[in-house]
Amino acid sequence: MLGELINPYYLQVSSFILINIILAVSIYITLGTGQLSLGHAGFMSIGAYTTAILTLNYNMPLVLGVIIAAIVTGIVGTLIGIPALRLQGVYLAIATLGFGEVVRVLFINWDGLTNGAIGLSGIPHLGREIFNLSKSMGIEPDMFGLKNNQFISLAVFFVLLIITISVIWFFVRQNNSRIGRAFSAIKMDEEASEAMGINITYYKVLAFGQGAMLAGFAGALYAHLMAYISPSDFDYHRAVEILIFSIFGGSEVIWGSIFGAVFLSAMPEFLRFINEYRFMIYGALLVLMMAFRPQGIIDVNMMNRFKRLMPKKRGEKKHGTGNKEDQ
Amino acid sequence: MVLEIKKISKNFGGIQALTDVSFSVEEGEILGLIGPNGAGKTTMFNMITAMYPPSSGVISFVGNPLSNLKPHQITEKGICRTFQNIRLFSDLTVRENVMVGNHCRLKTNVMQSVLRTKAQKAEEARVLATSDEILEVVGLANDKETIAKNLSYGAQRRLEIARALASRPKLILLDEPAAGMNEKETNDLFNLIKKIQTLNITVLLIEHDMPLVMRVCSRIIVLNFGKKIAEGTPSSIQNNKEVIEAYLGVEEEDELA
Amino acid sequence: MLKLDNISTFYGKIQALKSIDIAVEEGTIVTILGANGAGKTTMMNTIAGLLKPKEGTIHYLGIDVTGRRPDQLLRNGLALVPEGRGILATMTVLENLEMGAYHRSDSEVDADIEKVMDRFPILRERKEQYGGTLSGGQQQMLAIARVIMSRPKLLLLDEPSMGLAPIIVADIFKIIKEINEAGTTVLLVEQNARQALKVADHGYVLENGKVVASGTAKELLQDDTIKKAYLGH
Amino acid sequence: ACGNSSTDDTESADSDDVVKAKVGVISYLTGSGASYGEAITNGINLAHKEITELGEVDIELKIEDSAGKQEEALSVAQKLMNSENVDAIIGPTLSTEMQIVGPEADLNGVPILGTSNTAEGIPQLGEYVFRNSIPETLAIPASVQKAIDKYGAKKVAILYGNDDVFTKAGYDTMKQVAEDLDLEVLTTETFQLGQSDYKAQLTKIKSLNPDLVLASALYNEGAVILDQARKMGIDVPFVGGNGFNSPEVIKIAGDAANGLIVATPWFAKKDDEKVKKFVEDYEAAYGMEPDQFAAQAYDGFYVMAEAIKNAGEADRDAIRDALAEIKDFEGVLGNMSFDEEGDIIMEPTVLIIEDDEYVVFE
Amino acid sequence: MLIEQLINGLTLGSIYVIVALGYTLVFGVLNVVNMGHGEIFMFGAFMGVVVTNILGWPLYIAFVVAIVVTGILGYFLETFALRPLRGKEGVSHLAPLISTIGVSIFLENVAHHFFGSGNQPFRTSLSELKFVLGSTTVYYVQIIIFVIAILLMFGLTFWLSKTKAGKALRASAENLAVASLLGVNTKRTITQTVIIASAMGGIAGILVGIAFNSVNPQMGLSFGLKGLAIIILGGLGNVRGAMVGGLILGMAETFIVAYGDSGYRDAVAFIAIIVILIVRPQGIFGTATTGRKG
Ligand SMILES: Nc1ncnc2c1ncn2[C@@H]1O[C@H](COP(=O)(O)OP(=O)(O)OP(=O)(O)O)[C@@H](O)[C@H]1O
Ligand SMILES: Nc1ncnc2c1ncn2[C@@H]1O[C@H](COP(=O)(O)OP(=O)(O)OP(=O)(O)O)[C@@H](O)[C@H]1O
Ligand SMILES: CC(C)C[C@H](N)C(=O)O
Ligand SMILES: [Mg+2]
Ligand SMILES: [Mg+2]
Repeated sequence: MLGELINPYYLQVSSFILINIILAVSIYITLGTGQLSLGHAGFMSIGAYTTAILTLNYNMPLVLGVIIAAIVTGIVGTLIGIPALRLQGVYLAIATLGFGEVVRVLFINWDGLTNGAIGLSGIPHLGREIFNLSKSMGIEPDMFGLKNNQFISLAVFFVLLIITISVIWFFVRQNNSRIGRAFSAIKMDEEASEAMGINITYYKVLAFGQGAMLAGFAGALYAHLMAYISPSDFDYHRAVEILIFSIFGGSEVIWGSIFGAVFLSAMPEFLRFINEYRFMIYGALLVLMMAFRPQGIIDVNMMNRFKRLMPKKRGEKKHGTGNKEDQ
Repeated sequence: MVLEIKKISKNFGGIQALTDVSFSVEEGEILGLIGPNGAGKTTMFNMITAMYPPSSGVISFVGNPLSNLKPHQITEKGICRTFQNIRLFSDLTVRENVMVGNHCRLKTNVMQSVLRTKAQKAEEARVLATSDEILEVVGLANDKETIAKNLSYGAQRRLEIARALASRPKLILLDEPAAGMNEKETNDLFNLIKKIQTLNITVLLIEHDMPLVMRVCSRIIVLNFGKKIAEGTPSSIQNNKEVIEAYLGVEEEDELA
Repeated sequence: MLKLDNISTFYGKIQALKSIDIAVEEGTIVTILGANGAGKTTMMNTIAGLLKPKEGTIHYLGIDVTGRRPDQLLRNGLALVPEGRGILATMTVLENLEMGAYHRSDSEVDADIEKVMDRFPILRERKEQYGGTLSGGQQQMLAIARVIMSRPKLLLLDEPSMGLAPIIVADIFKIIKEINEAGTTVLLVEQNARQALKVADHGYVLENGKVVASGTAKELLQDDTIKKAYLGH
Repeated sequence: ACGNSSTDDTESADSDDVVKAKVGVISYLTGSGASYGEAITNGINLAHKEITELGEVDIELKIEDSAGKQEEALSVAQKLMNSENVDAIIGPTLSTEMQIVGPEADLNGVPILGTSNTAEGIPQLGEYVFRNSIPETLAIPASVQKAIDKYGAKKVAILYGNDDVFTKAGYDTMKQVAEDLDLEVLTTETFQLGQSDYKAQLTKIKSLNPDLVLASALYNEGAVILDQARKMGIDVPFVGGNGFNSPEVIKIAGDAANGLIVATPWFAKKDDEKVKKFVEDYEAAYGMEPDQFAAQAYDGFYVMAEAIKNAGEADRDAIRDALAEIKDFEGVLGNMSFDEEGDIIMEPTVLIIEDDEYVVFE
Repeated sequence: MLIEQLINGLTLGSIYVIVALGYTLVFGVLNVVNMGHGEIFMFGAFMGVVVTNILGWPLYIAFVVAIVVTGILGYFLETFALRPLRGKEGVSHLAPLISTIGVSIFLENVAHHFFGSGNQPFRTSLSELKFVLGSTTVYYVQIIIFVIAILLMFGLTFWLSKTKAGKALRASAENLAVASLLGVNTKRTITQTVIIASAMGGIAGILVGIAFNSVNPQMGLSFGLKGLAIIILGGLGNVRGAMVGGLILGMAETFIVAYGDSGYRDAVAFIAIIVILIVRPQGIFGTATTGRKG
């Protein structure tokens, strides 16, 4: 019954969208302190390779692999974040782009560990692991009227959905606190923030590290979603793609970045019928978008208007300045 | 003594902005820092708040030297400033600006913020109350939700002061708060500074508006070409020859009128 | 020389100028007074072509110049020293002065540079320093020196005395007077109402984007309501 | 040049006794490697047209683009398997994509046939995964062996693209072969996809005077390497992997292409009726000579059609079994069979470019 | 081999220089990193292919056509991707980065569409001309490329620092409103600059075609990334920095291949910028920002 409705194709696309949402949030956090990173593909790859190597070579359970991957990437991000403090704007963007490229070249050349350009295959697949696990617990897909592949796709989707919602929840709350206020103050004027008693070193590195960690986390999930990774999965195009999610959707508010990830990951699927032109359209769309709505589709004003439309459930006000329900 | 400046010098790649300046700020007073353009007044503020390190000399706050501190640590210690060129967080609301000012008095960390612990909630409630109180003091209570950049110039200046007050300073440094204000607004500013004094906050004021300085300050330091040339009560400064020559000029009212 | 008819200017939906009418006679100094946020800067920027009015016309030297670009207006002698001075921070003092004469192609540019540096000796001293590293007051002097370099016919000054030492303020007004006497018409925005009215021939008072009073400088100086609102006592 | 237009099977027999099936194609149609996907799609379309005319089976084609990306390949595969409900899949173009799509197809029980995947371990991805492209592990030893025999080469230099799966895998084989044949490897140099300047590597190679250069490159980079090498005065023969084998090499490098040796399943000048007809029809349809990818795809589609015919019904499992049964299939590539894992069994031909033309290397 | 490698490095470096100058110029005026520059450069190279190979016309016409076409592309880029963002309130400084990335994606795919994804042959008799000096062969093309790079650098330096137009350009870079108040037609100045920068990209494109016979739609990205690294290395907006940075990078890449591990060639540029930025955050020749506080 249910089985008819559940199409692994849609679940697959949705799963990619969820991973992209996490990536978009990861860059949003970094951008939130005025730091522009083009190195998120690099962080993503560190996460992906860490868990892949751990699970493949050391038989580590998938969950543990992903957690360690996120932590490792967070540490790397923090280490990168410290020298990055000295760089502003475009300098930082290009330097982080450089970081991503260096990581990629390293993974290409570190043959013994990464298998070079050929990549790592046979990484435990999130869905198939869940499938095996539930089988061992006596749960069979056909108990729900599902085929195996439907069950697997559905399981992956739900796990990712829960993870994504938790991530969003975490950062929405963080934004609505003293931490979030410090982030936006730094984004607007670093020196003034410092003079007002904000430890900009701490907060900038925090944001950079959190962004990196999240990207690494997404990368680890990606590895277990694809079961195969290679350095070319994490190149310049990926870094740009991640950045564009956020800028296109709107980097002022977290919902903008999320929207960007959803829209831009889904769009190519809808544009399949004009195949040959879809990337041209994608490029042109970016140009137009910046010309007419440079702050991204969703901005602060739109969020405010949206909140006014829902007077009952007065949404959380940016930076937690707001109302009682929030507290 | 709240603040003690001992033999401070500052050199910017050849330009001697300050030379061996010493003075002290007494608890509870409103001390004026005046001098011609380029005399080094703003530079002095930048030294005190650790935006730049001094080339030589020592600055002590309530008896402790301030060397090797970062600007935010200075603020934590209880010194806060406003900027000559307004530097608000222009896209935040008025209230949010003030809340940011209160940042260094808050303690909650990432986990507490995300989990919304009791302590965090209480703290946030306190910030809100404090901010509203301060906005009341500076007369911006009706503009809480306005985006800072949409305020008029004079209101922005007051918001700068409010933001600095939110860090609960013992000493506040005001850099030309009256710039761009007309006489009526300047008058309001006078009242505000006096009110700050009653809150037990010491004030160090840079200002070119002489009527205001003379009225509000109990004591005045005069800089010229990076050197201290005079120190004293408003009336003694007004009659100081050197100061008149370098800075005040001769009243030309009648000539022009 | 300059005439504004029914000028309205908007920032997005916010209307900052509401049907302003103003006239400036050749050879005079006209001052605009008003509280913070009254719309003075908006008006100056509109006249200079930085902002486009939504309604109304601007006539300069008898020609309709509404909507012209600042560089076109400057070529015809209309110059503005903007609020906040507009110093080019990454160019040296000398280059700033040279930029003042950007549209000129005559041979007297160098001589003029010498002249303004005589008037503001500090600029000669700091010739090679970057504009951005000057103190606030030094920047203000540079801004005025630079606009003199453009040999304007009509000079718009937006709060030239802001942030200046009293002794310099007096100087600045003296210089304004001198520039005017040398044949330049001046439109002056000032918070320092008393001083401004002293040098001006004519004045307008703006409130909330509207002209609420106007008259000769003498009349305004004596007007009680104006005294109360802008002169403090 | 491709896209959905390919589904117009208007004149197909509408009788009930022919098997009706739907085959999905995943191809690399946009992005930097689109020319491979194009050749493949062309080959498939040509074969499809011919088979439709024959009327023995009625196959509906559904062609999708993966842009050479794993995620897109996977999404598209899911779409074909679950939304379009295809009975079998041909493609995807790259081995990296197959690494992802193969296991998923296997899980879904959809037979999948790669026509261009040359990396190791592709058919081993699952029961339902097949390929009719010869892997590098088969091609490279053949060509190196022949070159050594002919030139008596002892000292070689190796040059390979280290950031691409295909060229890296080719290199691994070359290295192995060099070891097995006791060759002295003077130097091993790498380059990256899309590089323009190979002079630094070539200058170094030249100074070492090798008897032979083993180059694992795709033709795009490979042709430029040959061009720069010859200009620089490196006149020794080059042995390439099978991605190096393309008429484009001659187009880009001109005379400089002479002396390139490749092992390939495909030889366009073969004195064979089938081959001649295919080359003729292909040129007529697409205005260029078919390369090995077109030929492999062409044969691949015939193999698929054969399997569908043999299965007798559009059933995924039946088609899989029929595919596994294929033996001694005679196509434009020659005679092929599948081994028990689903890998191809075939003798590659070794070719060399002489006078701006591929000829059999003997 | 050393001398040959030196020449290889200089040739590659000179091309990098020309590409980087295009970036620097636009950054110098607009404070924008034009991510579409690489693709404009790529179009220049394709124009060479079209003119010499497809139409069979002489090489100098290829230069003319490439300059014109890339100039026009520059004009479009300025009109559609940069101008709408300029002077608008609330536009983040990232916006032009994104819109020019949009341009680069667009152009790359247009090139795909028209020219196919593979390499196109670029064969001219010029690329065969050479002379032998001792044991080294030197191609005239290599010398020409080097000379063009030097000329462009000096031309630009002179233009920016000495001419009125150059100063106007710098003024516009810093503050559009002020520049226009000073009588600069900022729109024209900026458009001119973007066109000139793009045309320089076109020249570089043809030179790459001649030197390496390698022209494909992806070359914009690989050269573009190097160009970016160089302008960071040399200090953004700094002409001399672009020159030195470009030559250093060309040499470094060549020598890491010659005497090190060619696998790390693509990383050289970025390792260098990371190291340099940590030591000197404003690049080798960049001036520290002279912001006043307070
Ligand atoms: N970052 C800097 N680099 C170089 N010189 C500087 C810098 N900051 C200030 N100066 C110089 O130091 C001197 C003092 O500047 P400062 O801003 O302290 O003056 P001020 O007294 O505040 O003047 P004003 O009343 O005009 O604001 C000036 O000559 C100025 O040019
Ligand atoms: N960029 C802007 N966007 C939106 N509103 C603006 C903008 N600039 C000015 N305003 C608003 O327009 C009104 C007039 O501002 P304007 O700057 O012209 O005043 P002013 O008379 O020059 O004040 P001041 O004496 O403070 O310089 C004010 O209410 C101000 O808040
Ligand atoms: C199109 C080819 C270059 C694909 C390559 N043979 C691979 O297996 O990935
Ligand atoms: Mg100052
Ligand atoms: Mg104003």
